[in-house]
Amino acid sequence: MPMPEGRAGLDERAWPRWISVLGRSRAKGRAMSIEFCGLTLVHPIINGSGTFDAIAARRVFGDALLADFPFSAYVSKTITLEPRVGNPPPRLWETAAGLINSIGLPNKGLRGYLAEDLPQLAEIVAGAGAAAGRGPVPLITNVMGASAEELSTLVGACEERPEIAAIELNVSCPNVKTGLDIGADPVQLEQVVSTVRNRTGKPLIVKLTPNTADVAACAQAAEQGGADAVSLINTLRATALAPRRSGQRAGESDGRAGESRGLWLGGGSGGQSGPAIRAVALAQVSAVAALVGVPVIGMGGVQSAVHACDLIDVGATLVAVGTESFRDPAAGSRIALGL
Amino acid sequence: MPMPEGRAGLDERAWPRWISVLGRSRAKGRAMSIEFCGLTLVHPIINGSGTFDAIAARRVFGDALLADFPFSAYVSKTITLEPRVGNPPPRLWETAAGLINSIGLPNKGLRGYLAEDLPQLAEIVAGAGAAAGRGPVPLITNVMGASAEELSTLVGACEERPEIAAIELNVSCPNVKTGLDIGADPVQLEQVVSTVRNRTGKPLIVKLTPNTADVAACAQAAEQGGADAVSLINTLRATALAPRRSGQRAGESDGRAGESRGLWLGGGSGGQSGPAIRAVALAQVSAVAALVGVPVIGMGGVQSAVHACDLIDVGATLVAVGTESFRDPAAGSRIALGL
Amino acid sequence: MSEAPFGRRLLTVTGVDELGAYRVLRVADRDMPQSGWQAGDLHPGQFAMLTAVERWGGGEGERPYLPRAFSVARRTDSEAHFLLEDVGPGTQRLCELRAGDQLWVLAPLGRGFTPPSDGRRALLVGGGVGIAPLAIHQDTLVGGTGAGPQDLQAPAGRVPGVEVTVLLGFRDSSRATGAALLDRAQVATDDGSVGHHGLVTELLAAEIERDPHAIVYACGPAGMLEGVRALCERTGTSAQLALEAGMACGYGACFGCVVPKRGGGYLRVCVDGPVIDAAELEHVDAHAGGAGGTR
Amino acid sequence: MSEAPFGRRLLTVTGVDELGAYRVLRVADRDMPQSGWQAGDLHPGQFAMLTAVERWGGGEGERPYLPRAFSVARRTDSEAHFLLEDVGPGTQRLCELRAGDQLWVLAPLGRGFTPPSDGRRALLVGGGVGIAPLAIHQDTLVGGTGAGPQDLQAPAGRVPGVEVTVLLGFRDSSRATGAALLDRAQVATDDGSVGHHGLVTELLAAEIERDPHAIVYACGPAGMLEGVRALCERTGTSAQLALEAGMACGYGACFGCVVPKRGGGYLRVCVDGPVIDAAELEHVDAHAGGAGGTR
Ligand SMILES: Cc1cc2nc3c(=O)[nH]c(=O)nc-3n(C[C@H](O)[C@H](O)[C@H](O)COP(=O)(O)OP(=O)(O)OC[C@H]3O[C@@H](n4cnc5c(N)ncnc54)[C@H](O)[C@@H]3O)c2cc1C
Ligand SMILES: Cc1cc2nc3c(=O)[nH]c(=O)nc-3n(C[C@H](O)[C@H](O)[C@H](O)COP(=O)(O)OP(=O)(O)OC[C@H]3O[C@@H](n4cnc5c(N)ncnc54)[C@H](O)[C@@H]3O)c2cc1C
Ligand SMILES: Cc1cc2nc3c(=O)[nH]c(=O)nc-3n(C[C@H](O)[C@H](O)[C@H](O)COP(=O)(O)O)c2cc1C
Ligand SMILES: Cc1cc2nc3c(=O)[nH]c(=O)nc-3n(C[C@H](O)[C@H](O)[C@H](O)COP(=O)(O)O)c2cc1C
Ligand code: FES
Ligand code: FES
Repeated sequence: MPMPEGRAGLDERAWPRWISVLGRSRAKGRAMSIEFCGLTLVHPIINGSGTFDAIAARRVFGDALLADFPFSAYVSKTITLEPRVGNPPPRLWETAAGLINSIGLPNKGLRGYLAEDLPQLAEIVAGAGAAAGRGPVPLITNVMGASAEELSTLVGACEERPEIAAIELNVSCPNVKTGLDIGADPVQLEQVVSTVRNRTGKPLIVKLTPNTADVAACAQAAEQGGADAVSLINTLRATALAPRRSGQRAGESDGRAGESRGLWLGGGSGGQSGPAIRAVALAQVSAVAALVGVPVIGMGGVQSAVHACDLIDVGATLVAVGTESFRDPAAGSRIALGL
Repeated sequence: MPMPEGRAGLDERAWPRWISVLGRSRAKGRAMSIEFCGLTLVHPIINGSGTFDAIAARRVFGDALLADFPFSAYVSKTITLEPRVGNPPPRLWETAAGLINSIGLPNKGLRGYLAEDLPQLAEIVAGAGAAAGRGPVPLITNVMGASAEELSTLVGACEERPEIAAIELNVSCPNVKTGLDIGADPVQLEQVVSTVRNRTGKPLIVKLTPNTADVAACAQAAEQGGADAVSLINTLRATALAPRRSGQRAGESDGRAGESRGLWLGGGSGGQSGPAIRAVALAQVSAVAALVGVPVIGMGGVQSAVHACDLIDVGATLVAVGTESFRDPAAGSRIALGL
Repeated sequence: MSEAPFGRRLLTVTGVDELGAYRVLRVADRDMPQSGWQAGDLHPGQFAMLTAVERWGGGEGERPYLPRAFSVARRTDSEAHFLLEDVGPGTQRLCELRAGDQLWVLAPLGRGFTPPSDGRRALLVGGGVGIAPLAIHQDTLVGGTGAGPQDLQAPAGRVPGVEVTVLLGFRDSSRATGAALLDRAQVATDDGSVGHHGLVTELLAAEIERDPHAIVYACGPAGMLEGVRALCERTGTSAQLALEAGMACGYGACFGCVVPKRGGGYLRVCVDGPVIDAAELEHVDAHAGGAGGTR
Repeated sequence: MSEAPFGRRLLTVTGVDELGAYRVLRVADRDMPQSGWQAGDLHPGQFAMLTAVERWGGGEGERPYLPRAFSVARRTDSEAHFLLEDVGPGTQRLCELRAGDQLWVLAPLGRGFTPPSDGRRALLVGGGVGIAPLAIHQDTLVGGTGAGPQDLQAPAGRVPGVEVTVLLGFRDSSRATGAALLDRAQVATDDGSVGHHGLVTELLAAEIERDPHAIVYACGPAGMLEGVRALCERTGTSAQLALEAGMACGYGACFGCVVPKRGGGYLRVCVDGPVIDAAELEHVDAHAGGAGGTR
């Protein structure tokens, strides 16, 4: 579906409020700051769920992580009701300008998350805020459930924890066998969102699936269901085959057809991320921002401030960085500083 | 949706028949040949619709094109009932490992195609076949209509022309304002296909849209509607913004947010093709081949024999080359020879 | 006009010379036809699609990926020359090439200039890298006795007694250095650092005044071409414009390189052009502009 | 074990030396801690994520894109050394680096070896590029008097009187040349061209027979590591295995680098390893194998 003209940053008034703030503040050399669903963020760059384990990073980098925390809000990896060990390896495949992952949402489950991870995350975001002479970096918990009931339980439990500033619903993870993908059907999606909406007063973000016919319709459904914001794009469904000879390079093979070859990823198929999906992300974010009134978190292949600005110019309020953090753990700060 | 194991070329018996032929024939140094919907093709590489204008190429390259015709069957660009001039420029944007196009299906319309283009194409495929001491290279005409009625008229007209060996229905072009995308809804798709099915005895190929929640379900619908084959993937919906300063390089900008910037493509949004979509194509072709019984034409980012074999190994019978032909007009032969 | 062989040819760079703000890329090529006006000849204004064999299809920002279009600027009996301006990742990569490096070349492509009929004067008007096709046009018209290197064989195309006037416009002096590519060029610069201080179209207006029957051959930035087109429309002077457009294929396959045609519809610059009769265009829009491909 | 500074560091290549089938990449680095066993030290077995600044993130086949993981093979007071085997686009690119080229380095990462307690003997068992972490392990245990270069300062970690035995297995003689990286190594080759004709695990079995209380430190191809693991399980010998896995980040962010844990679940090689106690594994599977990342 082509984009209505007059959108995509063509229209001054269409820009998110903070940009003018940013403009002024840069002039005055002050730090920018953004309102997002009642939260105040110091810049528009956050992490994509599941792409930055702050607990592991704290162990690896120590206090240096807190001193230079790269994100203005921190999004947890996806939490499910029951613990998951994740998919068997291999879980990664490098593609043309990108990455396919088939991680399988490993997590300790709701109970384990609340008991073990949340306190540590709370300490990290508090430390990161303190290092900058501010309050804690807002902590967003991402949850996924196969049904409205599961999601309600998850959201209800998060509602009770003051450490959690906002909740993101993952209705879109392509590489887990949840059977039907609720996020792909607007009708189902609206029902689910409105059900869980009643379980929390915290800002509710719906992370849409890109693997759908009309992502804007899904975004509208989420909004009608009561979402305070939407985020996109998640990874595109993708897969890879095992290389023919180990060590053999792409393009190098004489490519004999019909050799018996298996799927590379332990999980069978996975999700494509990185630069390869950037233009698809820009189109989906643009289509969604043109249709919904709630703020949009844009992501997909962002590597630089230019890419972040593209998403902002088509209507995103915040921009999330995922795969680029694997190449450069400080990518978030680098991009925020470039704005 | 992850792929059922036991598929994806793991199972000897799952390979298309021609591969064993190919295996044998290579040993004996004979040319391979493939049965496809009753047509006999000399190798499995054809062109993607709209990516090789044989009439223009004949003018540019002369008889050399016939002597080394790169494809074992030739697919026309999409023909519509009425003539179309296509989208205003710019129509192209180069992306990370790929291309976005917003061409807008320029064509002379059914009458103009049958009267002016078809005879020239027929002469070219005959010449190409003759140069190899064979009959004409099978000519496949790709048609698109906004409704079952339009498609029926188009298919009916093609049915009457003996030069046309097979018909491909484009129910998936993302960068034209056809309103609803019939290809994305299995129910609608099955109705449309079964309607036009009655209008022709020629092999009917349905080119699926990749911009859908469940491409395998769409493929199944096409099969139930009476399709003799399915082809995928078409381009992924994508867009781009005009560069900030002309001549400015990607990644080079300091990326000031909020500068007023328009969409780059004259058509607003477009379709992503090339290496960037290769892994998505592999997943979709794999999912479709696992579910349908009819032959599958796989395409998306194919640049080498390795990439073609990947698609064949997950169940494709033929492989189409699109964007790579822009980089190398003889890409089709190069890839076929590498098999 | 000559047909291109089907498929890219793998050629070797013989050298890259600096020419002010530009580079001259020299490629060893004995197979491309010599320039001239006959069917089998290389017509001035025809172009090539170039791809570096190494480091193309990736890099920071993952570009360049597609081949890039360049006019043949000069044809010697052993080399083809291209004039490059570094405006982005593709031209930057090509400017980095060194003697011995390899290049994929698809050429010659497109429709070139047609020679002036019955001894009419040829007014060659160009700007920026747009001077490239004018250089080989001059070589061909006058028999290569101009600024061409010594081994430039007298082309088949020599038009006896044709009078050629060259008018070139540049932004500044470092670009004006490019004028050396042609013989006896009158130069205009935007900043007045070299020659006439102002637009080349001002020089053109004077020349047309003097000789209304002259034929104009122009290549340059969109603004300049539109100026030339408008001027020639007013004065009824016939003009052949060498256009540019963002291209993916260069041989008519992608339908990406279009410019609006007078009276509606579009022309493919790669096969209907790049040289298009000014009368076929209502205006030259920003995207059909001179140096800078898709600009 | 030392923490890594947050963020990649931009370092300069001082040289790339040939070592049979391998290359030794030397990088100027005064900031990385010296090797030893204290909290702030670089522990033998820790690794770095490397990215070439130029020509990374594209190229034919558009790879490499992600950084690549390499054990620190040696730490001098001014340089960090890495042992490279060209097995694909990333290692190929790194092998092409020359003195003066720049590199992004994220290091030190992961958990390294722990020293042998109460004077027990250290059996260092390696194969292929898996010998890299064993080299710095030996340097550290014996105080760098081994095969290390002259400027190798005596590391803090010297374990007085520790006995170190080195057993290395290679496919052929050009790879066996790599054994020079360590001191007094017994070598086995698959083709018998150098040293023992057979598997290094055969040499290991003999050593364990002689001294059942020795501690095994192993790094190499999956097959070899599994052989070592199975052998040590039978003989009740304690073993520390340095594993590999395809990695995207190297610091625990992507959860991509897992190996199955004994009793279920997975370990992240980059943060729970790369050095993992053999007792924690049921088996070393093909993807956790020595030289060759994701192989
Ligand atoms: C027939 C013809 C003949 C030509 N002859 C010459 C010649 O002789 N000498 C010469 O120097 N040039 C010539 N050109 C122009 C040349 O082809 C372009 O300058 C070149 O393609 C630029 O590529 P680039 O990668 O260097 O820069 P790009 O960035 O690709 O191109 C620069 C312009 O392209 C646009 N652009 C930026 N990013 C993108 C993107 N991602 N996708 C699409 N467009 C983008 C912007 O407008 C930018 O200003 C000719 C062009 C044509 C069509
Ligand atoms: C902790 C650790 C320490 C290491 N230390 C060293 C060392 O000291 N020296 C050394 O030489 N190596 C070392 N390695 C291995 C090294 O990281 C790999 O050899 C390197 O990553 C290979 O990258 P490549 O691009 O050269 O080849 P790749 O092709 O990326 O890797 C080769 C293997 O990866 C798989 N593969 C092929 N294509 C892909 C793809 N598209 N996506 C994902 N996997 C693919 C295949 O199994 C292939 O055989 C270490 C690895 C780890 C985890
Ligand atoms: C390794 C990996 C793990 C991910 N895990 C999650 C997850 O747990 N939950 C989720 O909602 N998205 C997850 N994502 C999707 C990212 O949050 C993001 O939407 C996507 O990667 C696109 O952004 P990018 O191109 O910048 O990576 C994951 C992505 C990657 C690469
Ligand atoms: C410039 C361009 C024009 C296209 N035109 C058509 C078309 O007219 N009809 C159609 O069905 N597909 C069209 N396609 C889609 C291709 O046939 C193919 O499905 C897609 O490009 C993926 O293959 P590739 O990555 O090899 O290019 C077009 C693609 C490109 C790049
Ligand atoms: S460049 Fe492809 S049609 Fe002209
Ligand atoms: S490499 Fe990313 S978690 Fe280990």
